[in-house]
Amino acid sequence: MMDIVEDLWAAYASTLGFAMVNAFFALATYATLSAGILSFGAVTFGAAGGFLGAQMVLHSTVPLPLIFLAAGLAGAVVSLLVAMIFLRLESHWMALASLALVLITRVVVLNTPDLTGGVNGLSIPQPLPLEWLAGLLVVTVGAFYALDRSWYGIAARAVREDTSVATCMGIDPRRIQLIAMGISGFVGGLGGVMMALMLQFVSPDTFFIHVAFTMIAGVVLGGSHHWFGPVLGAAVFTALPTVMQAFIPEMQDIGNGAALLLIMIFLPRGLLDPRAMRLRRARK
Amino acid sequence: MLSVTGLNARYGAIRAVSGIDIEVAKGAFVAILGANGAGKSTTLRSIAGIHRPITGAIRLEGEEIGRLRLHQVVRRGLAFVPEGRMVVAPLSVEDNLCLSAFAGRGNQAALLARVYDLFPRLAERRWQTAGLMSGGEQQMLAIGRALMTAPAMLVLDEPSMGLAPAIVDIVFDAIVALHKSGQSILLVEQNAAIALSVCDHAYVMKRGLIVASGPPDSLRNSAEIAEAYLG
Amino acid sequence: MLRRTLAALAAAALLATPAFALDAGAYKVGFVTDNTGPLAFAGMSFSRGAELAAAQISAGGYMGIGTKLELVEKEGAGDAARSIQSYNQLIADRSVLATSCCILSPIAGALKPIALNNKVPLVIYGATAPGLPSLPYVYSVTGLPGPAEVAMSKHIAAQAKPQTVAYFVLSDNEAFQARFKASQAAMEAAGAKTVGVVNVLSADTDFTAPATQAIALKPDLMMVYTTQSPAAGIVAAVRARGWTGMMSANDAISPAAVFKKIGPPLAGVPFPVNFSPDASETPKAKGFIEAYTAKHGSAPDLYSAQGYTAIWLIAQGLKSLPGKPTREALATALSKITVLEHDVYGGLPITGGQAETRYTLFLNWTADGKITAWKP
Amino acid sequence: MTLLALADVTKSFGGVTAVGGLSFTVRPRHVVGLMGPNGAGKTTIINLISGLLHPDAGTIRLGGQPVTRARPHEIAGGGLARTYQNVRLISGMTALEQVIVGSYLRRGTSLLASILHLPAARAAARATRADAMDLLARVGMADRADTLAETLSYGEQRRIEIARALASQPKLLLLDEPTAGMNAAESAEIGRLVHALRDDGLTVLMVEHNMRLVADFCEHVVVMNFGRKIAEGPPAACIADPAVQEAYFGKQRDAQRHRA
Amino acid sequence: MELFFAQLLNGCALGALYGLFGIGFGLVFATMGILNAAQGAYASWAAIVAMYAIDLLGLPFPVAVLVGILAGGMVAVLVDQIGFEPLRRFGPGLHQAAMLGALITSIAFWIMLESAAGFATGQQSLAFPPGSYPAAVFHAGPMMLPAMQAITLAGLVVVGGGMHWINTRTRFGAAMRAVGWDPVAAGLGGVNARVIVIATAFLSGGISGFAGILSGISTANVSASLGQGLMLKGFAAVVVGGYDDIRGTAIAGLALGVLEVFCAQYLSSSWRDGFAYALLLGFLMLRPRGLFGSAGFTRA
Repeated sequence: MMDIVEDLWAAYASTLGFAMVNAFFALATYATLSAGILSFGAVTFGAAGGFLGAQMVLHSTVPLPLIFLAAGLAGAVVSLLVAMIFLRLESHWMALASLALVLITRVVVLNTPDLTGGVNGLSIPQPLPLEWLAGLLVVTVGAFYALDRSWYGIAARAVREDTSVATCMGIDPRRIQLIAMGISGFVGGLGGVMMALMLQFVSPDTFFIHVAFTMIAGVVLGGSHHWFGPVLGAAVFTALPTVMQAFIPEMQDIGNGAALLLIMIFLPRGLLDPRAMRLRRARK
Repeated sequence: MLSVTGLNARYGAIRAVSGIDIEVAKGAFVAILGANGAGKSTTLRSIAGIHRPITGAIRLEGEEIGRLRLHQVVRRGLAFVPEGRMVVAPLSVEDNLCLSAFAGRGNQAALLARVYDLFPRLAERRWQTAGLMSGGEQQMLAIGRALMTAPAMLVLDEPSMGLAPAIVDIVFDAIVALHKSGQSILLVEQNAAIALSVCDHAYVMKRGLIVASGPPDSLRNSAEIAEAYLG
Repeated sequence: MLRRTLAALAAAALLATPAFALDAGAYKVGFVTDNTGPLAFAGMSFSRGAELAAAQISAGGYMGIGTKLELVEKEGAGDAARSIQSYNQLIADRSVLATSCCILSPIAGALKPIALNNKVPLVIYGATAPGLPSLPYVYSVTGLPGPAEVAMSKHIAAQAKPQTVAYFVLSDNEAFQARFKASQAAMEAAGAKTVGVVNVLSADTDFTAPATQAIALKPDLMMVYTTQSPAAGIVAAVRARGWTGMMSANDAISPAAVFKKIGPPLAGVPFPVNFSPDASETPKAKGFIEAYTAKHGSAPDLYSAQGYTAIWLIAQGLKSLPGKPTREALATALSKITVLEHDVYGGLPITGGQAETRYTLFLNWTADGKITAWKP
Repeated sequence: MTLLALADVTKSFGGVTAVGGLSFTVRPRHVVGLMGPNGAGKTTIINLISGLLHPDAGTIRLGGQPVTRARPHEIAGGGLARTYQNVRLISGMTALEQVIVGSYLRRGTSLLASILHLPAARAAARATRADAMDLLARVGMADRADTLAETLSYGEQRRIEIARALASQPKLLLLDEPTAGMNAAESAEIGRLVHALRDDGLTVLMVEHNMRLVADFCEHVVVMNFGRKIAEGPPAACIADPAVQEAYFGKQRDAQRHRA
Repeated sequence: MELFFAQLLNGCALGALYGLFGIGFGLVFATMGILNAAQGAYASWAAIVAMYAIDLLGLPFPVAVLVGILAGGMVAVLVDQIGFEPLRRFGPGLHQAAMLGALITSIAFWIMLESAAGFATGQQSLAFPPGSYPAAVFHAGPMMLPAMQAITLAGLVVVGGGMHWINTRTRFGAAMRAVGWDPVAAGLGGVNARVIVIATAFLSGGISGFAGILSGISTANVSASLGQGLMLKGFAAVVVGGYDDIRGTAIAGLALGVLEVFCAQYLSSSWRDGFAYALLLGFLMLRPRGLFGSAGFTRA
């Protein structure tokens, strides 16, 4: 019996690990989305955190918690810089600009081999204890829960749903979105270093468009209106290929795409939707 | 020509129109009057096929159009001039007018000549971008666009709204001229005096119901109208 | 006659001394495939080669009477995270005794520590970064980049005596950078000057401009150091612009699919290769080519040969073990192998876990799609 | 002493002049009505005052401070709150949360405290909640606090919107057609609420269509048509003004022209 | 100097592909406000179908190209009707919820179409059979112009000019712009918005598909990932050129191609894409309406 549990753990611990890492990225995307910004920037913030974290592991003896903090801060600094330039763009232009930023990030990473290892990337001989990852994710999710209930969470929802009404309530949308970007940067930076340690390796491909699309898809799938939605979505999106592999190994990508499509069409607000829950309650 | 029976329309939980009947004979000029929020616009939008779903029957020349969508209604000969004009701002005046070729009704060249004849102002500004024109010109364009579909039934929603008196005169002169040439017209207008001075039958709406109807003279100084407007 | 007698004797010996033979049963080998994703074009060849090896090993009872080798495949899709997950699932199955993986060096680098931590033998079939093998657990059956290129460079320099050389190099790929540098050194040592290096990127598809750039350098020879698609595209683009001078490439253009795609422009472009269905002549290579063609309907390429070799290496290790072996025992057995018994190269030597490329063939396509030995 | 002053305010859209050279003032602790037929430019005025639009010419002062170019949240910070002609509640929020949005300006705790869920933040959140409940009670909606606002009736939504506007403790409240779509009893209730608020010291500028309600609710009226002021003064006098009658019912003379 | 002009021509031919693809991409973005991540897959599929039309069915080259374009258009209509139509209930224009929804469904289709294209090509990079397409080279003194480059440039001129003409001079073009502006306003003229949307999707897929076919031939690369490269650069061309202006997209595409080739020739090939995307970002920041973007109207 214990053997079975151990085997299952051995087989799926890394899937769980990646689900948790992806949850960081999804939360980073949720942070901006919940303030009305569609941004792929978390990829860039992840790159900042991931490469900085990798370099710190390789070239210093700083303990892991401080490395996490540094990676988060690196992501936040980059995101605030980006926010100061990008936030004056209208929402859809902001999305495009952040996409361009992801493309540029890759070129920069490729061409600064001293910092990033260039095309070869960096190998990191430092495994990530899963309990660290889980602990940090719990703390982060807790912070998102607390924020969701706070004045900030409510103001962000107002900005997202109706910016004009929010601003007439005295909410400065730019300020709220700046905070959102800062949080996104910090959490994205954390996700970056987690991804680096989980892979024990970072390269330009670690932080590229596919990550951007998976995390947006994860958020939308899980529910972009609920603090736990991104975690759920990331888990589903990480597990889906593994599950699909068991049934239709050749078709797993097509299966993933179809699952995403069906959810968008039939559950456009995602698996967890507080509005739908309240509507159900109202009907009772 | 147009007959509406038992029309109900709602927005979510809010009931905007409750079981009204309206009849427009061929060549008639019928007006619907009422204060803001009485349900006039919703009635027209339901007839034109913009507001869906609805219950009740809407017949145009005997044919049921209550389930059709806007472009289908237009193609069957009911043209709608909406509140707020809804011209296609980035297109030129002439492109706006020529869009109506898609309705496939009548000779476009002849219709275009007729519209320019009716509104010489539009002919002067035919290459002007519609969104840069004044409110009055946009109103003329919206009416012109409706006429380009050679409508059997012309439905106008608040054509005087937001226009200066001189412009209102030009617009209403054109509407009256259309009526004289035999056009069937259904008009929603908040400006009761103007509407009553041009129509030959009027309905008064309040809170989604028809509270009075009859020829204009019978309504002009009626208590119902004062009540409908004053609340 | 003598051989048959010896075989019978050997079989009798195996039966007589069961303590030294592998128990009957199926032995599982985990195999991370890249059958989808950006590397699928090669990944499918690797896994088909491996599947053939497993089938032959099981059918022939190579590891002992009643033994079978079962390949357990999981998809990695050329993606590091997916590969790690698949790999972990493979080694979580305790009946999996050995594993094989990886076309890309970074992914191999990511799986290697997992293999070491879990004490699972890992045979890398495609990745070529130096330093990957680690005894007794990690092995590579693919030759390191450099030696083949150096050999070809010397060969060309001696035969064609070019005075000037222009190089096409994949600037975002370390392995091809290494191949280029080794080759350039060899050419310069032989007196051929470098007149220019044209850099291209892995994702590039349009090579008209790089071709124009290289032709303008007016070299005696163009050497192409890129992966398959760019290499094919570069040769096609250079020839399409009317340049008829000499070009060389690498083994990536050896698969028949590349000739089907590019056609006659490939004719006369030499490449070094250690396996080619048209030129490899050892009996085992011929048997492999025949069986592969029968099974998959097309001739194998160098990738299928590598996948094939990886599984045979594992089988050879298993064969030398008695009873019910453990992963550790298999690792130890593998570390003792110095020459492969069954491969298409004619007995590949393995040193420190790394196979060495020998018997390099210098081949080229002919205008009608045959592969022949290259002559200037 | 004036709380709000508009001087020569002009605003055009494309070629259409929505407001032309409009001036009026609002004194503290008054209920002022802004009347006019459809399309007269009333809502444009509300949007100009609340900062959603900026005038092409003219100045707007709130409490003596020029706010002509200020952004809406700055104006809200200066003590202004508003409601909308077509109720604009925030989708997905309960009635209580709608009101909490309104109390943003009085949040009284830092972001970090909120992230860390510190006692101070929790206390502030509790206080905000209690205040919001009080406001809901004031508009008679206390029992619907946890209901999704968009499932409520139109009249109930309007009341929540008013509570939301009050939550920022404004000096000036702009009500854009607060009784639209309401029946007589509901309208009267809004009237009583407006008067009670005025008695508590609030100033109200309300756009109203309905002449009778204006006469009942307001102490002072500004009547607009075609973006211009056509009358100003006590409600009864304004409604009797021929220019106002004409704006609402149309010109008899013009009508005769069409008859002819 | 000779090299300069040769590379200029190469850059233009490459840029013509970007421009052509971008015209298809921009058509949907301008009229329906959809950022379509699946657009690249239309190019891949059109090229694959055209190639098999020659390889397996033995159709003559021009017919095969038409078949490929048709396939691109049909895939686009399929994606639009399954993936985007259900989202149009959010209302017209660039509403954020609708835009996000359409982006996600287009990502889903991107994954599916690219994966299916992988099966269709046996995960290989294939090519049009040698000799199946015009391979002549025109010489003018030291300059040379391969037939496919000439066809590509001509394709951009014809398609770009044609689309500009359709857009500005025909009733169909007016209807496309009207539906993009407000389907109800268009419906008032009797325009069936759904038909126009389908036709626009078809045109968009067909044009991007045409770019995919040309690209597949001139780079000797027909694979599932063919569309991806076109997609990123075509998207840049749309933004730089001004998304509602076809001439802008064409010129920006050409400029990007030339920039890319010159960067590689004279500066550094590894920073090449960086320049292109930095240009894109610069335009987003400084001229979000692009080179030729009109002052325009914003939807209420």
